[in-house]
Amino acid sequence: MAVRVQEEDFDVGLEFARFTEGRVDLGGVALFVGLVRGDGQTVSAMTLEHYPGMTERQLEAIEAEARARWKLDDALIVHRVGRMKPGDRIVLVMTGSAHRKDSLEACQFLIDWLKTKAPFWKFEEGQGGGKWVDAKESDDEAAKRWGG
Amino acid sequence: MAVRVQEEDFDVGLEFARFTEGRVDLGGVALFVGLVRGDGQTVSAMTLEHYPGMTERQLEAIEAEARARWKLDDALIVHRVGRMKPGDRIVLVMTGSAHRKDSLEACQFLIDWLKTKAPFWKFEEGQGGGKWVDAKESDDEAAKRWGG
Amino acid sequence: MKILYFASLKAKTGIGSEDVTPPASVGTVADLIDWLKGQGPGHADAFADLRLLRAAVNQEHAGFDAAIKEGDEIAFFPPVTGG
Amino acid sequence: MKILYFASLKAKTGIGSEDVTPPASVGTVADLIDWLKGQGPGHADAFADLRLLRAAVNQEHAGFDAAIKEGDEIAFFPPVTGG
Repeated sequence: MAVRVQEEDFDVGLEFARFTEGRVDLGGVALFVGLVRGDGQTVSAMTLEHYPGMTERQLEAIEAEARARWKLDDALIVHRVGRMKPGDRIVLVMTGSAHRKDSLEACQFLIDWLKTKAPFWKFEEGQGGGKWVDAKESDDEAAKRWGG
Repeated sequence: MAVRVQEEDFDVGLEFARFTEGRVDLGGVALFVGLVRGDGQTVSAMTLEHYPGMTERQLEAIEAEARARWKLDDALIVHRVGRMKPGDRIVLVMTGSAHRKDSLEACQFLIDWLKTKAPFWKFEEGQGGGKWVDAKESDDEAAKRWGG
Repeated sequence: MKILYFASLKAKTGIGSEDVTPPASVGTVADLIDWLKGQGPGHADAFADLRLLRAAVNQEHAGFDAAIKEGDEIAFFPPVTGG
Repeated sequence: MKILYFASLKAKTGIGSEDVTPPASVGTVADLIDWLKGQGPGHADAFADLRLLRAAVNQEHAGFDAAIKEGDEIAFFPPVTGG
């Protein structure tokens, strides 16, 4: 179980290899990778700001909640902060369980929760300058599924 | 969109890199990796047999079904056949979409469907010899969620 | 007509595939099963418990009432057990 | 009392953090907001629309009725927008 907030990029293959190395108890590993989306015109870059200290506390609380709800053998959250360009990786959630259902549901829960509860704020740069992005209601709806 | 049935192992990092290379339209990529589970005692190895020809047809049909139900920008299914040991990778499902909900739900749908509909049969070797594994009802239940 | 056997069905019949020419009265998968049962003890064993038998006609899952004809590829196997 | 501002709140106040000593009558987050509003035009702007304001007390999400005391770390920010 691990939580990391970092400016550097992460390597999906390397993280997966470390996560599963030498293990024979995992029947399924679910991963979600969030990427910066953009058509190159409306959004040229974005910057993620966070609340250092609170972010780590929140991520650890979220992970503990997932472990309480599902049978997880391991979980990893890596979240980047700082300036990123379209196509860049932002966040990695990885969950491993004996059974695929637990790993998949916990992965979905973690990313929904991350998007709606963790103290990250997105600043988007485009042709007309930059602006702080407003929260979307659809994200709140996704988290409500889990009673959050 | 691609479907592969192969004896060789696959590299999760390489598949992810190829899947996302040069793209800025993907907001989320969901992956599921199925692994051979075993405690080293009851199951020492397993062999997956399949129905060549029908397998590929089924996988392509399943993938088309996922594309019809969710907004997917890309999908990949890699399924191994042959003899595998505990800890080995068996199957990779990867789905990419502008929005995380589509990628996650489609990934879960594909792996549920794969486990219950695709013509794969598992032969397990253990201390007491080998046997063909019987189908589990819980897998059928998982597929029924999707009306399958 | 080409018959394929997979997994435990292959183990019981002892063969992976065979070319057969059933009588003209065999018009469905169920008819074919009845006829194959009489082809030897391995076949009789393979088709003893139909609850655990599944079939495909020309690489599509098919019920036992599915029509079959000369040239078809018919496969028999247990319920799939995934990866 | 340490006050932190994030995202658009930081842009509006023009500062990321400040140490303040509000009067003893300030006992809740709501009291603190009322008091901070009077600290300058940037602060007035930042706290003009409370529907888009969220707060944390000592790194935990908190309602505006949450009690605060000397030594606490109070953060103000818009609703989170994830990664």
